[in-house]
Amino acid sequence: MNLDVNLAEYRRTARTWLEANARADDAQEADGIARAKEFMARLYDAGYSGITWPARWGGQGLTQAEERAFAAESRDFTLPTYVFSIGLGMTGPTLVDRGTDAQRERFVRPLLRGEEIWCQLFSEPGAGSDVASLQTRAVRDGDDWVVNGQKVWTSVAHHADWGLLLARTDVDVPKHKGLTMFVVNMRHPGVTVRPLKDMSGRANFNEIFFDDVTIPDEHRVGEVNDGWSVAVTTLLHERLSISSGVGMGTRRDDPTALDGLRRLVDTTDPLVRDELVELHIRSRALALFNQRLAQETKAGVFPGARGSAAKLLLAELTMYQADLATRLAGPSAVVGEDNPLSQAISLAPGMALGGGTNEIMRNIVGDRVLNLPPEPRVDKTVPFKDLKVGTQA
Amino acid sequence: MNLDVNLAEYRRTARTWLEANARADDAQEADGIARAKEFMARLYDAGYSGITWPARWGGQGLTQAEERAFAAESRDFTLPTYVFSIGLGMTGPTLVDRGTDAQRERFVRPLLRGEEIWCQLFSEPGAGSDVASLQTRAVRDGDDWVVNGQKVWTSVAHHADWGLLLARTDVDVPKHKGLTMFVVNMRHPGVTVRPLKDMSGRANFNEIFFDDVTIPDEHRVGEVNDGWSVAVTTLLHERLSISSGVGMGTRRDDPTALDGLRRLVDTTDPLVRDELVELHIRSRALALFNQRLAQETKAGVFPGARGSAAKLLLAELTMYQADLATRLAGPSAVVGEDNPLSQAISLAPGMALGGGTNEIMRNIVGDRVLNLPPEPRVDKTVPFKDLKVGTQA
Amino acid sequence: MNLVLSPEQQELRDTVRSFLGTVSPLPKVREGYDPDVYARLNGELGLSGLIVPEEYGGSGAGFAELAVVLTETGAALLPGPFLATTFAAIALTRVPDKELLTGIAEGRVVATLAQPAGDDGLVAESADGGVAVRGTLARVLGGMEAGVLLVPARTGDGMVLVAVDLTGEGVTRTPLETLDITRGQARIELDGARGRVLGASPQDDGIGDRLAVALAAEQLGVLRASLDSIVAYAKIRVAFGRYIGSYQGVKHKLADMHCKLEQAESIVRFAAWAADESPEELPAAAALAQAYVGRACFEVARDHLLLHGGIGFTWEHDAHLFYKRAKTDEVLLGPPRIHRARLADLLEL
Amino acid sequence: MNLVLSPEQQELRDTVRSFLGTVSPLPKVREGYDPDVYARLNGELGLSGLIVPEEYGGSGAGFAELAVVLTETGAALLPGPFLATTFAAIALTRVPDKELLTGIAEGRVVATLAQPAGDDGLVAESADGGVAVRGTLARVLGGMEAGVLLVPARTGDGMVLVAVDLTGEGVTRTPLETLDITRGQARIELDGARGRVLGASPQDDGIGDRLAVALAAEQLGVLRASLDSIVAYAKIRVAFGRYIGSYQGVKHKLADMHCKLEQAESIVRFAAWAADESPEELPAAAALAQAYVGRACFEVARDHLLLHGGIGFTWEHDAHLFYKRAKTDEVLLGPPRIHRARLADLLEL
Repeated sequence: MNLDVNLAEYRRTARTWLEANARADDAQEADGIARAKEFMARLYDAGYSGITWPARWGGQGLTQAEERAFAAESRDFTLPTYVFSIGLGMTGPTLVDRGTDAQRERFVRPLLRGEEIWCQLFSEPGAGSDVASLQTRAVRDGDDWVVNGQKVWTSVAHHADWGLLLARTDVDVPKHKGLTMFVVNMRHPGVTVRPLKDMSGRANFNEIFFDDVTIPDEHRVGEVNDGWSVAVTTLLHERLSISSGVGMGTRRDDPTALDGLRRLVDTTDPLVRDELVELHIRSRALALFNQRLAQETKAGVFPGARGSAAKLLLAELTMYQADLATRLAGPSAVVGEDNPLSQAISLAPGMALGGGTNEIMRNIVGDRVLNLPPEPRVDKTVPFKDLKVGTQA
Repeated sequence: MNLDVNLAEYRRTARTWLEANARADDAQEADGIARAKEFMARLYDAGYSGITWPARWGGQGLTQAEERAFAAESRDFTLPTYVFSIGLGMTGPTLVDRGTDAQRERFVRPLLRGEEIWCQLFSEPGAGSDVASLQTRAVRDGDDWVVNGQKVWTSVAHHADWGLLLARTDVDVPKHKGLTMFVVNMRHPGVTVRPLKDMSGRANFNEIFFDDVTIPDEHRVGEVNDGWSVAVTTLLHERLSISSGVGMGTRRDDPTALDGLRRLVDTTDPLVRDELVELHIRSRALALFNQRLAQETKAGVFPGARGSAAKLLLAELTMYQADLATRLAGPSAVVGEDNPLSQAISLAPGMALGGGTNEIMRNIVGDRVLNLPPEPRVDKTVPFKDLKVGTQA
Repeated sequence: MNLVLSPEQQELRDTVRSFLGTVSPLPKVREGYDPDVYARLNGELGLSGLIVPEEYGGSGAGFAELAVVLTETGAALLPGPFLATTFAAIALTRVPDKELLTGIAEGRVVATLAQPAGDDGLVAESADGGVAVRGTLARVLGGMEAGVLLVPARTGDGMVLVAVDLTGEGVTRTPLETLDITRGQARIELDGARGRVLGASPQDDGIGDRLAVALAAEQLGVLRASLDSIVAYAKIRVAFGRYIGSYQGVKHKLADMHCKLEQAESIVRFAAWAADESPEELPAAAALAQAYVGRACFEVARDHLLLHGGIGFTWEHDAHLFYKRAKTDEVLLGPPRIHRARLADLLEL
Repeated sequence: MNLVLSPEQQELRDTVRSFLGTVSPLPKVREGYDPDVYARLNGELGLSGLIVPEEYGGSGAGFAELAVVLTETGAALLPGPFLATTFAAIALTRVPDKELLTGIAEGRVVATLAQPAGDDGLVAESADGGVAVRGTLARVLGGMEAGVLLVPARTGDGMVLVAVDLTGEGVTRTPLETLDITRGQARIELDGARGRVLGASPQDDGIGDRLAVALAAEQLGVLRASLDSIVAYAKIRVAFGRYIGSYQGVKHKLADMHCKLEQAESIVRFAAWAADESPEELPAAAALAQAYVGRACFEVARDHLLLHGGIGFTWEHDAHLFYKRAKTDEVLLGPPRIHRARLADLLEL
């Protein structure tokens, strides 16, 4: 009872702080780095960055309850925290869980205070769904490691000071057993960041090239060749940070959602009306599933792999909505400057391709929710150098 | 030119014969065995049974052209030849291709003349899609073989005199390498034929039990342990005989096809009209594909595995049609004596489950039409006795 | 909004599931309606009185609980008039009638509800203390088992809901051949059958919405049991040396079916909650429940049958029982498009 | 009915395919319209005159041949005004005009056809020997490249088809940003632009049906090329130590896509045959072609992109070019439901 009173008080204080410090014009845009850093410093100093992180490394040492309370209040504001999302959601928690004390001491507080920006360097052109087949090499050289290779799909890399890098350190053992995790200085010579345009023409991601980049051994995270277990920690945090966003409902201004679409199309046509009914049915079905997962989480039942079902459905719904909207709107959907329907159909595949394809999601649901027998695996025992990887005939 | 004249003449003669000998009330029913045998004898004596089969074994020794001409004329008649279809389409051609001269001498002419009825005994409860994993055993005993086991999905077995039986003769070699093909006397003691009711409540198939049934070695077809290659011959003939039926269009009295359905439902409702349009689109798409395959075949380009695409589409269309018809008709679709819509929805899955499931068809199209890489196989090298088969934990 | 079962509701679910697993396993389901099982269901578990208000001798539970129970009776393909009596009880709670509600709560009265469409309406005329009812009902759920039929009828004073005594004179009942062999329907001809007027029969009385929610709960059970059955089979059936559930062709389809289950369950919880707590959300929730769950249920039952392979096509296997119940339920309240049309209206499209 | 290509048609197909593979490979497609390629297409292959009657200097071929060619230009995502000029030629063969048809056949004239919907109609008034045309067209295919615009316009004597000189005065053309970066559209404002009346513009002149067939042939090509691309990739891309095409999750989807290709190809052949040989079957065949092939093309292009995985989402990869062409083509003649509505009417539903 007393706890609830404290929580309510916490919440009121948070709201007051947010009202005083969040700005109506804070967009989640990359060019506002100075504003973002300045805001993050104030957020940290007010005690709202790293709420559940250990106090010893610069966090607040509070509970999920406070974190949820702050998150709930934040929803009414647009906070300029996008460039910190990889650090806060993935690389930071990984360092807290698996880093050395020296690494925690060096990296965690600047990360929470927004002084340093982080990115994550796992995926490669030849290793997407199958991250563990990556080919970027790190070779020991005295007290250092020398890295060569290419990473891809890296968000915020063009602003990043540090990256969490997974690299291959042994090719004579099976693929999962020859990986090591490092912290790499993104300002180091030999690191080239190149914007990667997606099919909509925008560059929301980057490619990173490593050309004889040196990393001191003290920036290794976890044991040599134990990088996969560290990566699993990171991916777990990634999944949690994505799934906590699931269920927040569609953006109110989404032109392909029912409320936007009904204003664009001819609802006197019974066939159009029925298509909109179908859109309503599918949207509600997923929204209610997400709400149920959220209620269960609140009640202490964690979604686990069922979150992959929600991700799969969201990917399918996104594609279906954009397709339906363009079909209903007809020729006007595909011409015109910054046409929101053209943008929607150009971006829709991204939901299925980021964070695991639909096929990977179906595997996860089949294997881990329904406990179906696994496929025969051909890649778990072969030394990496003998394994087929990437693209080859 | 002269050939065409001869063919036209052949066709006219055939038609005259059919008009004189086929009866309007000839239903394809099993209880008309006497009539069926009597008709078949006349058909044979007139030279229209086994048109392309070698004259030496009792066939007519003519070409595909005459066979197609007769088939084209026959379409306007209902011939009582159903109980002979397995013999004519599958087991007979197998004996012609792979039997000994003694076997051909003994079996082919009575088969063509309708004096003996044949069935095919491959599938088992534990071996459906994966026929080669069958468990019925044939054990050598002097000049004989002794058979024990169970077969299933056997058409016309309750009328059959002879069966083409695939049985396991060696469990110490991989599954494909320990099978042998036999001709089994269906009247032999120890052969039990039990009707198998399908989900519509009708018994169109049988289960066959073999309990110490003796087969003389002279009734073995092909070498010992080479039965799989004989079975491949049979299955090839099965596919040809099924695919020649594909493309004949839907039955005119099908209550779930557009012409039947439009009389049953409320076509003033625009949504109902659009559902019927969808039905038309899907039906026409498949019908035109089948017609194209038929035209290509006529031009000498054989469909091969593309026929599996047509079979897959037919299975899906059949299920879709029955589902749609019952949805449109509403509550009246599922009650009433011999309700054709109830029958349609009860029989619809049969098209997907007979002659290879939809999954098997997709594998065939993927492997043999698109030449995609095969799945890793775990069953090709293991001795049969060590292989997982049927249903087990 | 509450989409999660309380501990009490989970206990109710477990109790009903275990009870039905014992007294009404699938081999018994094939034998059809067993009045003894029905009596125990009402006696030992008190299910017939679940949503009957306490003042009428029931438990006064809500739709959240009813949905839990119907999901289990659906999963078990329970034969007999449980759903029919539930439909009747839903109608009776809208025009409270002490005698019938109490009879249902006590398990004495087996009832059913008919909603004749269009011109098939019945006519009721005053006759010694009650009404004499005339007309024909082409298809009545549980029509052979029920003792009382609730049905709207026309009188001189407009439409009323009447309770017709099906055991008395002037009643001809003919059992119908049904696709679903586990639950019957009957044709009922009334020629001066004795009835009693329960009250006016308003057009929008919320009864239809509640029937839709109740049916969706049953459909959720049929869907879940179908999926459970094929998932279990995929773990023991071998083809080409591997369990069929290890093939992506099967695995991915089962994953999609699981996605339908998750969404169907969420919708049923929401609709049941709306029936209990949020009358203004109920109409759209009920239409959504039928539009989504009815379709998902048939699709999953269909695919579960197909994925069984040849054995799923046999009469002996149970797959067709689920498939036929799913199809029958999908059209029970009318052609499914009526639910979509209702949604279009409610969304003001 | 003829659904199989003749040896001559196969040769035509191979010639066009090989020509486009050399002069207009995908890296070049990204650069957009190249008048030199267009000139060679018309000069060396004579494609612009393909369906122009011989008396006007063309090859006098039928839709069967046109469909073969458009399938190849579709598969190659050929940029520029080939489809637009084909549309114009189709209209011109219905109101034969020697000058324009000859110009198109000789490759001198690049034309396009617009069919304004509803109230967006144009007005033509007599003016020194021709007409002056006024009005605005929101989206004209190939509007920047064409020198002549064919469009229905209203005169005092009713609707006529006019040919507007787009290079003269009174014409304002604005290139539009298009989803499909390989082929442009333009907004065209006409303020007294010079035009010439070609003839009356009857409502049911068969032009719309022929446009639908021509577009479906292009869509068939986009579909086929998309499928070819992902099938090839599935044979070389590895995940978890296996080629992705060996997974049923991919293989079965590709098999379904192949089924769509087989049906789409059959329908296009049928519709082209109907355009040549069976006018009474053409309307339903044309509506079927758009209703089936338009949808199938987008679905296959979509799935081919998705199955490429992350690389399919990049600007550098070609997958999105096919995806965007497929979507653009699907709505080119209007919202796809108009084809279904037409079918409903033709089937007398």
